[in-house]
Amino acid sequence: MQNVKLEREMKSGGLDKRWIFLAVGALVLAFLKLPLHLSYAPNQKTLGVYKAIEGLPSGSIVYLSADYGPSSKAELLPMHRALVYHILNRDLKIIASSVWDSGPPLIDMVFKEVCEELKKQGKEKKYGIDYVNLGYKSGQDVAIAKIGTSIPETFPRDYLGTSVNQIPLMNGVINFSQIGLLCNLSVGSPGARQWLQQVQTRYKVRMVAGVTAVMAPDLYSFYQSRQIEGFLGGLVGAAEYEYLLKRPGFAMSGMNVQSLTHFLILGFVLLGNILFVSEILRQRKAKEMKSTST
Amino acid sequence: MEVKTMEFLGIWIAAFLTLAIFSFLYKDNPIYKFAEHLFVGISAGYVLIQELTGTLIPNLYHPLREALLGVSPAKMSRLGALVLGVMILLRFFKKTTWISRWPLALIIGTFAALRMTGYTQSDLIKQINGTMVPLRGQGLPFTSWEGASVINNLILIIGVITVLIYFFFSLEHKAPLKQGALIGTGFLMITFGSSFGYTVLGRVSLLIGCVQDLYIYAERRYGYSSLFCGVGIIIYLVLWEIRNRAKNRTMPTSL
Amino acid sequence: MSSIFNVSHLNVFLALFLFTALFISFLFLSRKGRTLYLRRLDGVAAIEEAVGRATEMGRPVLFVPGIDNIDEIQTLAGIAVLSHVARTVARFDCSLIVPTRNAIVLSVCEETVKESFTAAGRPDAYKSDNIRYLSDDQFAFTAAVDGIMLREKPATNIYMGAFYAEALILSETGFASGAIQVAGTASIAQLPFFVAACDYTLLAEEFYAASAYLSRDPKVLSSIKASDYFKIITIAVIILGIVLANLNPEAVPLLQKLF
Amino acid sequence: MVKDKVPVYITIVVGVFMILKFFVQLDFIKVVADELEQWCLVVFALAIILGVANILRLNLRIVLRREKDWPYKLVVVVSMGVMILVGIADLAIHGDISTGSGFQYLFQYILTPLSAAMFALLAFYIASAAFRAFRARNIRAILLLVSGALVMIGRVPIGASLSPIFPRLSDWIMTVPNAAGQRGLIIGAAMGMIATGLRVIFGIERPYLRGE
Repeated sequence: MQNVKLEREMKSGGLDKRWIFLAVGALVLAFLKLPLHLSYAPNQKTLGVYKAIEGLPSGSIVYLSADYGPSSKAELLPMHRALVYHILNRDLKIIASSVWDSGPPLIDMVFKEVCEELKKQGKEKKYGIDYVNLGYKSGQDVAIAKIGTSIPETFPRDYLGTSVNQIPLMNGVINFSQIGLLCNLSVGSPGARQWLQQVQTRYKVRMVAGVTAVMAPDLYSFYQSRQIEGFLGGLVGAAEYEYLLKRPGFAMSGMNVQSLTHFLILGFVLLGNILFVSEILRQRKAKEMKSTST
Repeated sequence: MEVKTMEFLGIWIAAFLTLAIFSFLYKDNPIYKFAEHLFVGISAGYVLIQELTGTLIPNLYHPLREALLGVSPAKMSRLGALVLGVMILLRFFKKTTWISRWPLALIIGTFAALRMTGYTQSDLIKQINGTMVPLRGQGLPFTSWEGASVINNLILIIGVITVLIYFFFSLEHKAPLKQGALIGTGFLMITFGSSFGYTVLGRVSLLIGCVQDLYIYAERRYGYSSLFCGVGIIIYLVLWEIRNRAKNRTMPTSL
Repeated sequence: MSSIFNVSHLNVFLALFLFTALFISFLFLSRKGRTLYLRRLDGVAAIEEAVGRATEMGRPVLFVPGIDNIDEIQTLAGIAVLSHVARTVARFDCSLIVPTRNAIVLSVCEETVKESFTAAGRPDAYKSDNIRYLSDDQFAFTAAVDGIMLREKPATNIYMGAFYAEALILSETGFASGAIQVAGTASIAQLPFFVAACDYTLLAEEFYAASAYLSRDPKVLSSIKASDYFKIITIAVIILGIVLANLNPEAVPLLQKLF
Repeated sequence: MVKDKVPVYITIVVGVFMILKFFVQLDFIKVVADELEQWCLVVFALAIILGVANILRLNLRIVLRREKDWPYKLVVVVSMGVMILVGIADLAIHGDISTGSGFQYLFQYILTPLSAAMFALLAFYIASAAFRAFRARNIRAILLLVSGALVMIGRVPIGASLSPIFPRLSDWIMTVPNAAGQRGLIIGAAMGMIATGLRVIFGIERPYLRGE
């Protein structure tokens, strides 16, 4: 009974929310495959990431911390793929780990996919030599600080349980002096901010990041202070990166409908405000009428 | 062949669960509730296994084993972690909760210290340093869209200082503090606006990611799974509504 | 000497030392009986006003202390505001609904509200049913709070604490239900939604200051004063640095080295 | 004494020690601090497991007492059990929980779609909030909405396709006024963090004494 009443109220409070839900869902469903050719203008932040990786001497090691989970895979997985592809394709090496428990399976998945893709192009990459997945470490900020002091002490074993002493790539890697670039993928805390605090500034490590759109505005200040050389913000950042690599993927294919949905939402804001203003005007008029009649 | 069957099954499960969560948009219903509780259970089990393999085995079990086997006796100190670990587990029982305060104190002390130094170095000093920008000099353009220029640097300086003034609580905001704080509010609102725009961007992307997955699940090789699951869930919801209405009708109106 | 002390961290040491010194001196001053002045915050006044409106309309006040655990500082700050709100509510003889997402937060809120009602001389008016545990799950909790807004029609919604993605859902439903809304949080990513949908919002540090102001704990006040004065020093250092950098562009690398 | 004084002393000693480690380069300090950090990692992991145990206890109680919605709570208990058993079986058989394992399978086909879909709901909510709550009620809100709208248009490729001014403008907003505002907030938050840290290390703030 209460439910019925509740629904009636939902409707009386203006438009039933569910019509809006339906509009958004229908738009995304209908226009996902819209063939629209949009122009990309990668900005300095995206270019910064690209240049940082391009500029590394062949054979350098990139430390990739994938601090995210499947909840934000839509935004971060495309950039994760693009970055790993770029790094491995340039014959650089990757040590990957995560301070989010949901990171390691995603790291595994991306390595597997990208290595298959590279194999088709005639480039064979080997686990333990070209890349390694060190898995997850609990402890958040403490774990990050600990990785800064010593990588093998923090990760005595990789995700497969192999001792790091037996992994060729980990040979001679002690701390960030042996790392060419720190690359962080993150959705929140612990994430890019904590890496900046505990590792980047402390050991003066070169750093780039790929973050969700919600986190991106935060990083502009760290970009201006040159603590971070570049970053990819949200699906748009990922799409720009795919564009730079000339390797279209999920991010670019989502951009058309992303643009359209922005306009739909802006339309909602505009419409809501028009109704709001007209309501105020109506009330004001009613008040005036009242005051003149009394 | 078996792997293929497993993948096929997996895709069907994924398609069903995605749509089950989306059914919440219509209203809270048993299918959503099932999916939601499944989520809680699976993620709790998942976390436990990751803690075990990620930290407890490599950083506690193996060092202690090596110490006991005499490979590296120095690692015996890891016993301390074991003791504190047991102490924290005692939080599970009401009577022994207080014992867990010791290991918690260790964590809190470490966190406080790491954060204090980390924030001071990266978020305070480096940021202050980044605000000391030149307002003249060779090669510095007067205006620019991106990158440093006289105007951009000036705006940056004014922005940082006025926002700090806005958050100054020790004095009543009177001129010139009042004007400073007002400008600071403006900067804050633009900041929140950008954050707002970016949040919209991010949330929409999350939906696009899901719909992209649903499109893949709907392919022929996966037996059009998302289509069938979608239709199935809609039919269920209709039946569920009909049953609910019938129930409501038989209930006394005084309820 | 330089081998023992990490010279590259000297600046961090100085900053921390200065801050600690300020903090200790304010603690000292407050011990000696000096009242530490903080300016009036409009948001705090707005809370009082909003509770008054609920009384006039004869409808309850809804207070959400964020959705995080008790170990989150924002939750503690939110509960400090709650104790003030509860006292006002008791004085106005209005009812107060507090939904929580966590069992420990629930018990702390119960204690807090009970204490405030007693302090206001109205222990009889305290209803334990109104301090509720709804669900541990983020969205289930949100849906349940939405339900409260639509069914019990609070005239005033106050959100004080750590908020995440649910912030926009709560503030939207509250706005549509026509309630007066006051929010306070340091979760920056959620502030835009509160600013757009609430009548008054305590932004980031204002929120902490408000709770310190209301709790009147001299130790917390001292730390707020310390960071206030540290702000003045920061502004001075920034201006000095800019002046130096512009008088002598060659000083820029030197300054960068120093920091 | 043992109950509430000792933890405070532990916090003070550990806190001061870890701060010392940041400034002082002595082997002794480094070795001890490194080991303490290892202890932290372990305790942290066990604390999370404790949380999981609490979820189990809470749900099991409801199931056993047949309280409201107990079948759903049974889903929680069973799925948690299955996930743990599969993980342990994988460890016993393959020695890892990586690609190809049953654990990875459950992660990929159950956990991933569930959490992705759960967060995708936010796209719908933000759209409805756009229509119903984002009101230009004062100058503050107008400023917020206008800069938000500019970023929304300028940051997607369609903005660039409409006019090159959009991406430039949105990028300018982000890199100049936004960075300035963010920096003010960041510096302020850093001070708040230092203040909180001091209160903790001085034993004024004692969060671990709560939750009896």
